[in-house]
Amino acid sequence: MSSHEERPEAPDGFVALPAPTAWPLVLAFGLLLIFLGVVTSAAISLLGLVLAVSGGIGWFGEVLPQERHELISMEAHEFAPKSTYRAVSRIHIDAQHRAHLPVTTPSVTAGLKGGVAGGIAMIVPATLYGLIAFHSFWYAVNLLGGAGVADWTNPTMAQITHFRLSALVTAAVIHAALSLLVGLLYGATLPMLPRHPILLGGLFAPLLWTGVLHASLSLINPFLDQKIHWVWFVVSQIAFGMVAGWVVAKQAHIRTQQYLPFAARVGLETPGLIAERHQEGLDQRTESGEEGR
Amino acid sequence: MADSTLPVDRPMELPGDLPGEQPGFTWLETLHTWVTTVDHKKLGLMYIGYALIFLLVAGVEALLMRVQLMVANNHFLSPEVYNRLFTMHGTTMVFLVGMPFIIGFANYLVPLMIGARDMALPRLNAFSFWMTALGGFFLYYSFLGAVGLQGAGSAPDTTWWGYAPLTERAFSRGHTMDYWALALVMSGIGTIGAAVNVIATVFCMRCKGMTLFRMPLLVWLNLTTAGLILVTISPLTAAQIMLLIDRYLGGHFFDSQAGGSPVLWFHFFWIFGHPEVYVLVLPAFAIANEVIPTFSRKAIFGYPAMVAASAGIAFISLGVWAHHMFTVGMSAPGNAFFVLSTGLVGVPTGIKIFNWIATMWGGKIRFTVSMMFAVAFVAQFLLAGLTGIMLSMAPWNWQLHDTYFVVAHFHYVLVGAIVFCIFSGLYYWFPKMTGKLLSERLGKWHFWLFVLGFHMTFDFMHIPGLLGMPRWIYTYQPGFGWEKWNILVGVGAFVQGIAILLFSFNMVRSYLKGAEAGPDPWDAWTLEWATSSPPPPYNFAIEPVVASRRPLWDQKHPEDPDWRYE
Amino acid sequence: MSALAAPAPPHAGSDRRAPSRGIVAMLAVIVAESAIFAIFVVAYVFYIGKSLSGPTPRQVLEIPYFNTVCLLSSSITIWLAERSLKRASTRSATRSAMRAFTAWWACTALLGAIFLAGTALEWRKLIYQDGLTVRTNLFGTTFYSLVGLHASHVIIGLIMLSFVLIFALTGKLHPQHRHRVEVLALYWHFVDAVWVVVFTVVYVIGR
Amino acid sequence: MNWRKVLRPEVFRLPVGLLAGIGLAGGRCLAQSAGRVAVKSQTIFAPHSGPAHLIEQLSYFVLEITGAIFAVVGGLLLFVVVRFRRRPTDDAAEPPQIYGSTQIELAWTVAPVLIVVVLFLTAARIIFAIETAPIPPSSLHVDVVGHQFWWEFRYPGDGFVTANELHIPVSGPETDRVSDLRILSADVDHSFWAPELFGKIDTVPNQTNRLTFDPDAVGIYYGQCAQFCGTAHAQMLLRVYVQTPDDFAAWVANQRRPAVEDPAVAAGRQFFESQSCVSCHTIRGSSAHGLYGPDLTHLMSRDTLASGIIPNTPSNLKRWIHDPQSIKPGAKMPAMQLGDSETDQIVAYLSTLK
Ligand code: HEA
Ligand code: HEA
Ligand code: HEC
Ligand code: CUA
Ligand SMILES: [Cu+2]
Repeated sequence: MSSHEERPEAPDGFVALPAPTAWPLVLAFGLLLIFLGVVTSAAISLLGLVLAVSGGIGWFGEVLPQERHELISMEAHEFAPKSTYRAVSRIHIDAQHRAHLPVTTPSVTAGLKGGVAGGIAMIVPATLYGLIAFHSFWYAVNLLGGAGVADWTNPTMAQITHFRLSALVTAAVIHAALSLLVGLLYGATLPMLPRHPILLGGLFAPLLWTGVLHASLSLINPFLDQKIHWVWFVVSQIAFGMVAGWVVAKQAHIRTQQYLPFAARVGLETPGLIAERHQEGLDQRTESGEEGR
Repeated sequence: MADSTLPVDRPMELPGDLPGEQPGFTWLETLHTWVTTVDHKKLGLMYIGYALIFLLVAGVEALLMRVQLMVANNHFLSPEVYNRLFTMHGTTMVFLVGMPFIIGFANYLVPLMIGARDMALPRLNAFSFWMTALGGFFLYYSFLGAVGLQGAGSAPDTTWWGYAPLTERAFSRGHTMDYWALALVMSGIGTIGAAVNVIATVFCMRCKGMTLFRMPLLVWLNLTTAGLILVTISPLTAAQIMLLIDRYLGGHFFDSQAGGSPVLWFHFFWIFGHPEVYVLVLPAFAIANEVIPTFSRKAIFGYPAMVAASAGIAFISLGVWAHHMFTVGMSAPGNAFFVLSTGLVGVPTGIKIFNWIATMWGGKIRFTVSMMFAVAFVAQFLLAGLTGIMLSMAPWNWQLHDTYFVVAHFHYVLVGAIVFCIFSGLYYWFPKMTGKLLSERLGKWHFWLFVLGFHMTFDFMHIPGLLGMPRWIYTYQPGFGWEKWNILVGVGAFVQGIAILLFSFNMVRSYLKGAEAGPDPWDAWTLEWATSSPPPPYNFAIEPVVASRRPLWDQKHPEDPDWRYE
Repeated sequence: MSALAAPAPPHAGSDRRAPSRGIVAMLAVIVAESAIFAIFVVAYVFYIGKSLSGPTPRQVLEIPYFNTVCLLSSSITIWLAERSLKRASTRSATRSAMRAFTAWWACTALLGAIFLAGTALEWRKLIYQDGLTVRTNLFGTTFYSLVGLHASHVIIGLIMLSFVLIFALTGKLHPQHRHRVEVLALYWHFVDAVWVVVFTVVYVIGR
Repeated sequence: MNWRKVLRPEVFRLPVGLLAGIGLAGGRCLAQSAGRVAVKSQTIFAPHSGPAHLIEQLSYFVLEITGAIFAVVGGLLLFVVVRFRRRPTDDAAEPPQIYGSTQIELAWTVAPVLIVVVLFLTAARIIFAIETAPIPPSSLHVDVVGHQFWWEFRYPGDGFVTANELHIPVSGPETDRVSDLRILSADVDHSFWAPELFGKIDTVPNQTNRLTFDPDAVGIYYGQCAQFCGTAHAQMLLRVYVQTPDDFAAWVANQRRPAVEDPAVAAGRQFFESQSCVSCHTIRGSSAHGLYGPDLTHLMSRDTLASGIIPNTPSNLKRWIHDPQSIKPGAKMPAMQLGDSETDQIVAYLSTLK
């Protein structure tokens, strides 16, 4: 590595270190005086310029044609670090497991898939409600996507039941973002939850969520809060949860990848540094494969 | 550069041993070794010492302000003096205390932690220090040298934001703003130099086996910070140059008379100003990242996530600056965008807090003073972050902006997080730097007094903010219910002052007659503990080779080394 | 005690070649410089067409084609110079390769100087003929600042280039100094690249 | 008024909000006690207009959410610190080493994102509701101009100018009158703010900002400049007088009249007009047309002098004219070096400008 490449060879018992020098200070002081001259008088700036130039030239002299080093005497001692802690305890999950919490997990994509499926499923009861109660396909979309805001503060019934592009876009963005996030969260927490993931995620979580929304929707989106039919809302939420849970549960679980180095897991590959490390990572994988599991 | 093949045509000096640390040397020679040094450890110590001095100076400025605000309609300070005090206090604390502290720690620790003998560019390192240091003295010279609006002797007095057009010639005659701008350009050059150096060191000087993902988190965070500095301090420097062009050459960048836009300055300042606060806080996180695992006796939880979160914070922080400008009159979509981006900064920050808690979880926590400061930091930073979230809700910000609620928020981070981490780091590495342990008994007094003072000052400071007390006011009328809180706040500031005095005493006393530290007093795991305290000029006689993130752990527990699992 | 004896785990990490610290540092400097330029460019763009009084860019600016060609081709000549130096360090024909280096390097410096002279002439015209100064209007302020910032970088580059040229002419420069020359060349490429941005903003978009 | 129709009156409460208690309940009690004990109040927790109400609701919502986060995370931290501290009974082994867990980390990444999204949706709705609220034709238009250390209020519809004390009509269910202000600056940045009526909005040179609100209760509301603007920034106070429609109409009628001409103080008037006062001040109907200082045409209709610093009494007026800097250091009005009797004459004249 460069750190030893650059140093000139030093005789035994010595080490070559960069030699101390005052030139950087002279340069800095020169710049200070230049600046000070700007607020006081040009003469000071001139002095500063002289100092700065000589500082710069002096600095050049330090590094040209080669960096100046000084020799420092060095005593080499072996150092054997010791700890007062004599042993390391382990978490006992099973005999060969040391440090990686859940052993298997639904993959991240499983959660996302669940979220997507749930999000699509949820559209059905929501739209159904609009169709049944108001004979409109767009009612639910418009409620979510912007009625009650700014120039659309008090839409008429006709307006809410008819297509409006901005509302569709807003609603789609909100709905997609929330579905994906909830799916992700769901996928991530599933392995940590006790049994009955579908019951928990499909029934209990939606009820909790609806409760929270019921309490806070008047502020988040008061118009939606006024117009919403809570039974249908709960039904939609449960539809989301059931479908998402079902999809996530259907996905194959994969083993935790904790033991791979970060770079390997992310799949970072850039020439030079990484290539070799990747190689090394592969070695270690087989290595810990034998040792750890 | 690898001119290894070049023959050594220059004889090497043979001073042999260290002047200044030998009994036979005069103080002048000692001074000479410090002034001409290019050693990263000496420079690191100089940065830290310099920051400590300015902490006292700016702290005294804060105390004077608090005395003035203790009662309504006070006449202790004139408005001119008060305005200079808060401007100098803010500027000093950010540029001459916070920055030197973090750069000092980076300078001292990064080479040691990656097993190098020095920084990559030792002479640039010295130059950067002197630029920062002289920039600070230049700023303070304005107290004597600047002829301001009110006659002789005057310092910058337009807040550390320096909002245009108040800083233009038309409204700030005299030279105070020139001192301010030039001083910040100077120390800015120093800071950028230091950042360049950290980056080059990390990329080029790592010892054998020290891959990027085996670097201690402290090194990672300082690398991130250095990268952030490059794109953060530079805009400030650019904006200051524009201001100087306006003031000296008659330009119109921020001159509203000629169609110039003050809002441009607001943007430029906050494009610097917001990431700057993360420049300050990331190295503070870095300290906690070393202290918390050591005293919990556990590896850091989620190392890759911590790295990613730091990068995430640095990245997102570049896109949130206008949350300081919600009241400037941005469009509704603009405001909404900055609400969202600001909120998202909370996510990687949250990851860090959760990971620290998870690191402590299941550990055997040793409450040394260093660890106490680190734990207090986590708690306080949590609260401070949450008040940040409140401020980021644009409509609420229209009420809270420029009140003492904001002042309370940012002191909660700047003092409650950064200063606490710096104390934590000083208790942790003082033994390495000097070879002496700091007294734990005095340290506990220091800790509890400082916690008490901190909470008295900055908890209660939120309340006058909610009651409508704006910042930057040297006086106020009675009857708004602010008085009682201001008394508490003022008393708290003095308690902090006493705690800091105690700390200074602790440092001096422990340096003179503290207990010997030995190379590894905390039973820690990173490379700096693998050499004597203080380390020799060459750091390591034999250049280390590492196989994992915790090389000393591997040695201490050969039956269960990390390299098997990483 | 002063050093950690090497532990001996398997695969302790192979000995990589670390990147040159000069190059890394220069890249970092370039990032910082880019940020400075970015701010000046933003200010320029923000104020396009906002001046309260004349002259406007359209009235007074002429597109400096010749200048631009000179500066951009200096990037090529400096690359050729670098290549010669590299050859000098590997080939037996060191003497002639060094001579080629000196020639290309001198070319680069010359082209840079021509560019600078061109800018000086442009400014002279603007100041004395069109009466445009920093004080005139927003255009003047932003124009001189941005172009001047770039020119100051060219000046610094030229000073460094001439140092190397002097060393080369006096025979003090050896192929082993290649890596330092590379660092300087990197800076010069950056100055050229910035000109592309400045050119686009000032003479294409801004006109 | 539209936003009142938008919002439901009941303030919702999450059960967890209780946990936020310390900050939140504390804050509210404080706000109330301050309101009760103090003569005047400038708190953000006593809203008296549509936007101010909306902001207050948002603030409680955010306080509850952040309070809940604080309770959970802070509780966790407390638990960990107590539960996992080293005890004398511990064995001499290092605890089990845990390097991380992607699942857990994923979970605590996504959950905050969700919270942020919810907060964002709420804030965004309120931003749009306040910033893009329609301005009904019946609105009152006023131009607010920030000056170094005082406020100028121009009523373009009625053609008069006043200073430091803004008068507007109340907007109740019967009288729907929104105040629509244009916010301008004459020199540097200031920030216009009366917390009980509206959030602050900066006055920025070369930029026109807009502020609309509907005050819902009659009274005097306090505020002050919130952006540092120079030496006397701390003394750049302001007041908003929200009046019944009748009171407001009477006030407007008075302001529209040119200055009172009282022959009893003709000497004072003449002296005033001979001084350089006229280059900075305007008194409509006299030869004073200065625009640098406050309009003095109806000086006596104001309760305070020098932007809310001192009550408008003859003795204060005399002190002010004698030496403004001793009352408001940094104010842009110089001490005019007048003799005692000359000052008295001017004060006598100004005192007639009802
Ligand atoms: C080190 C310094 C530091 C840090 C780290 C922060 C962090 C944050 N700050 Fe702060 N801030 C300052 C220093 C800092 N700030 C300073 C100096 C000023 C004023 C300058 C001046 O005016 O002079 C300021 C001003 C300031 C303002 C402008 C106020 C105003 O003038 O009107 C705002 C507004 O949005 C803000 C917001 C935030 C946010 C959202 C964070 C976030 O990064 C906080 C993130 C942390 C958390 C949120 C807590 C932990 C997270 C969790 C437990 C996860 C769950 C949480 C959620 C889902 C929300 N800050
Ligand atoms: C790292 C940054 C940092 C730190 C550590 C501090 C620390 C403190 N700050 Fe500072 N502050 C800022 C950064 C910081 N501040 C910034 C950026 C601003 C904005 C400026 C602006 O608006 O332009 C600001 C503004 C600011 C204000 C607002 C002024 C105004 O707007 O009117 C106040 C008011 O109380 C204040 C107080 C304090 C106090 C009491 C401390 C205390 O924690 C200080 C404790 C230290 C000491 C007390 C000194 C040590 C003790 C001695 C030297 C011994 C002597 C003591 C005794 C005899 C008791 N600060
Ligand atoms: C250089 C300009 C200038 C001159 C000359 C001047 N004033 Fe003023 N005057 C001001 C300014 C500016 C203010 C606002 C001060 C503040 O509140 O910060 C002011 C405020 C006042 C006020 C208080 C107005 C209010 O509504 O609170 C009075 C009364 C007044 N001036 C009277 C006078 C008289 C009488 C004279 C002449 C003897 C005079 N001024 C000369 C600039 C001037
Ligand atoms: Cu006007 Cu502060
Ligand atoms: Cu910020």
